[in-house]
Amino acid sequence: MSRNRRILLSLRRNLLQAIPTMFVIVTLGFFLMQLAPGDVADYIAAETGAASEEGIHALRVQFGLNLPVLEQLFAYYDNLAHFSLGISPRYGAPVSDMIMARVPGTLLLMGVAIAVALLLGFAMGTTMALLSRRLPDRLLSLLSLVFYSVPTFWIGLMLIVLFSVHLGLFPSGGARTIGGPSEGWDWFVDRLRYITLPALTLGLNYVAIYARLTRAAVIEAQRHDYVRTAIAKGLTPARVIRRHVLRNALTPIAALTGAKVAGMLGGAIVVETVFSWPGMGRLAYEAILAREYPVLLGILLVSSALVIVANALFDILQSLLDPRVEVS
Amino acid sequence: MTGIDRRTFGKLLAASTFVSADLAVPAFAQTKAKGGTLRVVVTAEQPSFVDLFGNGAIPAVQGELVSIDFDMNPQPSLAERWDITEDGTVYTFHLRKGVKWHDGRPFTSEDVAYSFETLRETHPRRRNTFANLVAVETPDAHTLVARFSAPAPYLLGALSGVGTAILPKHIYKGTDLKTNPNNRRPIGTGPFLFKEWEQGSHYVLERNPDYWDTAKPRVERIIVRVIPDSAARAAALETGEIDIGHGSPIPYGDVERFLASKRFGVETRGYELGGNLHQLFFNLDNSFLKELKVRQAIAHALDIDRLIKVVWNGYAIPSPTAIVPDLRNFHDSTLKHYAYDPARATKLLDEAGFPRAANGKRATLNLTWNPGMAQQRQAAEYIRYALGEVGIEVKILNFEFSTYIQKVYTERVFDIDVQNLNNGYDPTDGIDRAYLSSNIKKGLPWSNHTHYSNPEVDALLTSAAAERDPAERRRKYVEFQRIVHRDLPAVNLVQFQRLTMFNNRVNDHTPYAARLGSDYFDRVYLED
Amino acid sequence: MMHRLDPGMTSPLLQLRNLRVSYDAPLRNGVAVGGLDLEVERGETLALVGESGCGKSTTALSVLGLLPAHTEISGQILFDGGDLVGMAPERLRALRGRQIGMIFQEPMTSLNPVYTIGRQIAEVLHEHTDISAAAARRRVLELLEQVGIPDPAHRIDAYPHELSGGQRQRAMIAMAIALRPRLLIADEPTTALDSTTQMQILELIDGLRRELGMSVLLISHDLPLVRAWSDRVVVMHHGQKMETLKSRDLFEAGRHPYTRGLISASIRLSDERHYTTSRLAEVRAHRAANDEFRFELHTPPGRIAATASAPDLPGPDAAGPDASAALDVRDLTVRYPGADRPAVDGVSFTLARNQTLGLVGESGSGKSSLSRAIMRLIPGVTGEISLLGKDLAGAQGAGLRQARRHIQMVFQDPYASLNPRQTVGDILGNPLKLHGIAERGERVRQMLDRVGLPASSVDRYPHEFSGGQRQRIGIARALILQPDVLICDEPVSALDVSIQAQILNLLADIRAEFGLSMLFISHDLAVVQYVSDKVMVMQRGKIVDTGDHTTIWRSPRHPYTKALIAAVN
Amino acid sequence: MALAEMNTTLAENARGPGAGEFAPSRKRRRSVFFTVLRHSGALVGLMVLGAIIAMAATAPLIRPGDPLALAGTPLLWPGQDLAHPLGTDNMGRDVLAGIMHGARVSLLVGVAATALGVLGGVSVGAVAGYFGGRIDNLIVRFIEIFQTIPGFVLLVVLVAVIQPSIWTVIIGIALTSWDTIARLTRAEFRTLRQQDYVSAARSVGYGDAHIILREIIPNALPPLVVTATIMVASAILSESALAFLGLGDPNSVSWGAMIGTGREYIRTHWYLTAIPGGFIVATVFALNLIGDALNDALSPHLART
Repeated sequence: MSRNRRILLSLRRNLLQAIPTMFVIVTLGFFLMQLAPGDVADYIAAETGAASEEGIHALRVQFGLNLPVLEQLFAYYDNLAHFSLGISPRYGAPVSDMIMARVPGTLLLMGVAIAVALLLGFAMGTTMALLSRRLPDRLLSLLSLVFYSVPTFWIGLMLIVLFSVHLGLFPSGGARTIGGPSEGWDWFVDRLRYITLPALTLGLNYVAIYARLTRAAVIEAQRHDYVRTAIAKGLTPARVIRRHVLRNALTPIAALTGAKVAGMLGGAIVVETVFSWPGMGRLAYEAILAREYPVLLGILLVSSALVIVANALFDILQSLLDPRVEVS
Repeated sequence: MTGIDRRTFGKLLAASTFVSADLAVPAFAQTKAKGGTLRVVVTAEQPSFVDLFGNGAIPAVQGELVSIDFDMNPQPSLAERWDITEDGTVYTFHLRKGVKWHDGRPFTSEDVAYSFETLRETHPRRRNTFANLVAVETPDAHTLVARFSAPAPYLLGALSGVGTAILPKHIYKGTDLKTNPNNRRPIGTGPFLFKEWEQGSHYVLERNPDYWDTAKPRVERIIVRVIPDSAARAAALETGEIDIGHGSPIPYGDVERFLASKRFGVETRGYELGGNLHQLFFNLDNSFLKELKVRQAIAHALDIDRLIKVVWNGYAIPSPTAIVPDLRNFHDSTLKHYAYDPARATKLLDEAGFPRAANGKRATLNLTWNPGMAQQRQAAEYIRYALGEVGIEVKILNFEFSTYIQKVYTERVFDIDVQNLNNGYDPTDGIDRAYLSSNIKKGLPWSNHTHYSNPEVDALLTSAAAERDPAERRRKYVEFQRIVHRDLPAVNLVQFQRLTMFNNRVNDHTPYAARLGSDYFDRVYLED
Repeated sequence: MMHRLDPGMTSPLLQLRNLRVSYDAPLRNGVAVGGLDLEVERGETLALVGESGCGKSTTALSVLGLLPAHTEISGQILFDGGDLVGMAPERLRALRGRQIGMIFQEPMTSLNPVYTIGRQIAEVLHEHTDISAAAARRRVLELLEQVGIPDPAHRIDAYPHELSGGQRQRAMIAMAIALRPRLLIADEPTTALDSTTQMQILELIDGLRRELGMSVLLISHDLPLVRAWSDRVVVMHHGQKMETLKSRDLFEAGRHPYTRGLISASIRLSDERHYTTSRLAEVRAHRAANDEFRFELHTPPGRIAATASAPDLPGPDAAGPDASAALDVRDLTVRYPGADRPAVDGVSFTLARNQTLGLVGESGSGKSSLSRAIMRLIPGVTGEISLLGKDLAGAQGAGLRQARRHIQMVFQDPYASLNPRQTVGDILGNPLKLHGIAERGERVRQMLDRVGLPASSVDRYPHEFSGGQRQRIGIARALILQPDVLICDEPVSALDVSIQAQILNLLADIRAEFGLSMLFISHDLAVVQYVSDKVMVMQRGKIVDTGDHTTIWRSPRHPYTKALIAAVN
Repeated sequence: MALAEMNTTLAENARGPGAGEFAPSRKRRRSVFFTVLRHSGALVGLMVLGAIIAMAATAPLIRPGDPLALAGTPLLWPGQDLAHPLGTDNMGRDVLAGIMHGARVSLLVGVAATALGVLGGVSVGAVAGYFGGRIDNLIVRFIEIFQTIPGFVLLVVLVAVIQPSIWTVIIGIALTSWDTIARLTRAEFRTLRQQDYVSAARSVGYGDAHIILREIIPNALPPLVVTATIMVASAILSESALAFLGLGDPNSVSWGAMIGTGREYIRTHWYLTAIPGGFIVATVFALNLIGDALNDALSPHLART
């Protein structure tokens, strides 16, 4: 079977498996929200500051909250079957619009965070492995452990205080200069300035993880027989490391990166709060508080789809990196 | 500030405020500064931009019928003048001519009539305001007659931009109000056009070139950014990324430092309509709290000065009564707090038949707090400590907002609820809901959850709502305040001060209107 | 290539002078090679032979400077007159792959799994020459052809895991000879391969040696193999050279007691040895006070009585289980989920009481699946198994547990078959407890004594024992319940030849002593010939040939049997 | 969770396709010097952790009474008043009392959440890995669901919908972390159940329970212990992030909650966040150091020596 065909088949399988997974997640989320005290009508009533019993009842009727739980669930399924995520009770807007407005922000943040983490982590890890058990390795190991031990929100605030307030190098929050450049190099620089601190904050934990993983993978790879073969072939040390050590260490790193996506989505809540970054994590948090189950379920759906797609992509990447890996 | 008592400082601030600039400014501004971008910070994204359902408005886009000045008097805006009949039941508004909606359609009395009638159905607060509205007539395009079945002395106060949105009838008529796209991309008659909205990040307003007051507005653009985290807001203000924030945008503890830098100013006015009252409600169904002596003891156990210091950093003044000092027409300044006297509290508790048990505790109470405001948590922690000192163990229940509403107003799991049921612009707005026995309604947020029921109070509040004689109205509310101060269904703690923090380049941001911080922005200008 | 014809033409190509290698790692401190002298003449194959840990691989690695870090090396390694010890890294690298090629034991792990073999072979060419990509590809195709990989145009783009073990080793060889090196170091090149493939690879190496005029340094533990494929043999023990012999008369002329020991412990098919007629000699090394080794050759006394007349193996038409048999298997089929053919495909045989039935076959033939199916260790099994006349295939719960007392197994890997977290006392005692057998301590001690382990072993953990000792523990565990049937799945294939002899002697002894019926599984024809009364040959899940332990080799019926025999003779 | 997952991934990779390649061919050789250095890391970790445990244990003695009591003047800097060596917070609560009593909460949350998570994860993972087949399939899908939901979102939902208290936080963290252990356990079991000694145990006649508990679990423990150590650290971080979002237990003091209240004063009274933050970092760091050392000591590469 050709590799392309294998990849296609695996994509199809992933997709087919994703449907029940997402179904279960949505159902689980629905019941969790049902278990939660209060509903969106309560929230809206309280938020508006004054309400009447009739008003609350009217809200419940309007959003179908007075219906039996299962009926609500089936109504939601029905929506989904018609490719609709429903309407947000609070915002009175289609949930899909609200989520789609936030997805790019989160994707960008996560993408850059992963890229930063991978780059820094890979560089650190390689250095550590190649200087294994010497002083730089010890220092970088400690540093990565510190990265790993620092609470995200704390480091975020600290970065703001240092880089925004004291040094004035980066903005303290937001995603871009509003009304700023919208294209070209200036636009890029502007976006870069805004994303640096949040991406670094979100990625810092992962820098540590990737550094340690890379170190382990490189040390592991160095022990392999084919590295000895490469040396026996007379390759230069640089080439041995690049082509036979680092190249082979990529596989476990790709595997891990795929598995990290879900965790990063969760971490985004805190980072988006600290850096006022317009993203899904924050929306999810607000939806939880406001009991807007269509919004939360929509986000769960979209984020699990993201995770599944990311996993599928990293699966494929892994199989491209290592021909032995069957796309699973 | 170590030398000065913070509370005194707070009082000074609240009392002195800044020099009123409304007379000097127009000429000044025209010569001085026009244009520029004002950057405003808000804490949370509002779900809607048109206040159909009580969930968010932008008066600066919407426009307003009247403006309310610091003395709570209505001033002309879209309504140039108005007549009220002797019996107070018929209001005739004469509307400004030549005003256009942002889409170019003329603004007429039809729009106002439509707004009154619509909000009566949809808006949780205006439902009460317009409850007695029997007819709205539009004799011509610029005259509106509103007829009430009973006097409506509170009406004008409700007609400011934050109170009553004036809706474009041609946009809303015959549509689903809830999902009308205009809610998310509103047009109005106000000084600013709604330009763009990036969800979760910001929205942009742009100067309305066709605004009826041609001298205004003065800034070209307003960017309103959402920054949910208070420390992040402080950082953004400090780095100059934002210019102004309303409703205490930064932690109270940080205010001094900002002021010390001379680059920033603090404004305490603009919140007069809020009636920001911080109080402690008792669950009167609790067998322990049922005893008046117990409630008195609790009142005596609280040190209001310390509360002001540790919870509000001095930005609060005592409000011993149910009506805050800001509502000066109704506030009874002769009432004082139960004196801070732990010994007396102990004695009262002993007398009430609740001696300390072997573990030193008399009772355990569940305390809930409204998570809508961060300081409530600290207040809860203070109360926990203070009551602990007199032998009452307090267990704080930490709920997020929805759970809080459900647990407190439906399940009533609280014994003590720390709350800020604000008075609003008029006692009817905020008082009735908490004290009328008819408002004992299970599952209704902000209703009478203490289950306080006193026919005398019911009668006073009901008649005061419709009382047209200001003196008589005041008398009735004063009487009410004395009764609840005696009956003690709640310990009223303080009137807290919401703050507007601004960069000194921003001028005239709080010119005269009291809008709960949601400014009209027509006069504001920037100076470099 | 004139520079090759230097004045040293007549001197040996490779000369080791007083080579010493020691590891200073905390975990493995010690001398691996202690003052070794040897020469590899031009054009010859020199074999370095010895048991594991004797330093032969260290020697091979030290030539190319491939020793791991924290290794100390002294002495001289003269290649073409130049000393490789202490040579500048740049110069040494120029020799690697170009003048000296090397192939390793495990072709699967020695090839980088993420590159095609074509690319890996071309890498040598690119590193040492300025060859164009197209020319390199042509040259690689030539090389693949030369090393006998079928369909090179297609295989050049194959990844290592897509090739068979033999093809992978051929690819390794192609890589090693790509630049026509003058010395090829082959470190156990065929140990991981099946015997039929083994011969082809050695034939290839030998052919290339002649064709390219190379010298070959062949590292191996297999005496019959080096006798066949080398010119001279250096026997090593514990980092020391014991003696150098001409390969031809290795088995006859070996004088050194250690060599003699190895020789007598090695079994060759052609010797037609059988446990009933001859015991295997065991060589034991004793370290004297002066660090010198003393070797002692010991052949256990006595002959073991030939097995009582066993019934002939049933033909395919034999019907019904044989109650008198120890073990009777009918139509046993094992099918793994997702596999395209059954691992065991309708196998039927009978193991008579007190008989040893040998089962040979190459890896993947289904031997292990068969043994595990009989032991009821794997799912997906159909067919009948009758143990001592009772149904074993259908036994469940208590019945199965009861049945297990009567059939036990000895596993291949002495490292993997003992739980590292349990003491030997637990490993042996717990089964007794499970089956409610009293006097556990006494029985454990007796059993330890029987398999030749000290009584103090009970409190020790498996990792404190050597491989041979562990296999003794494994045997003890299998015997402690006093079973009637013992299945030995490759019990000696992971062991050195001297240990193998000890274990085979032990098995022969206990078989007689305990009255065991044994199913003995091995890929090694000579070993099976030695221990078995009857022999079955398995290929692709089927029994293709059966016969008496002597006749099956003398007159093989099935072509596969013939091929197997040809590969080792 | 991240490091724990990394271990899982490594473990799984190590037994994935072509497992032979990942098995080290030669034993790791290390100089004595670095072995000692390595151990010194563990030593430092143990000392720090020991000090924190001692602090937690002696809290009622050294700082008796309610750590949330308003003990003195608000916002005292450390050292400003010797009665409050680490200063006081904005409400006048003693920071030292908060740190000492907070250690109890942090450690309790860390250990209890991990214990619960490990218990659940090992049970589920063991069943899946040992029995395989359909039940394994089912469990794997189930684990997948938990791995697809962003863990922290689930945690926030769980803690928000139930009343936040130490125990809901603990259960919430356990519910969002068991899947890592389950995956790891499953991977270990899948490998170990095929070991010859497991076959040997089965052929002797042992039942599944004995094989799982006596033969496999003891051998699966090393990676589980390492992961559990790191899970304790992660749980402490999760608790602090929850407290940061205001979802902690208000009736007990925790380091995360201290940061949560102190962050309003981050510019003026930075010590209010720095001190509890420092203790979180120190604890998590110590646990990670220990985890590292354990990983070295227990890693399968060295098991055969």
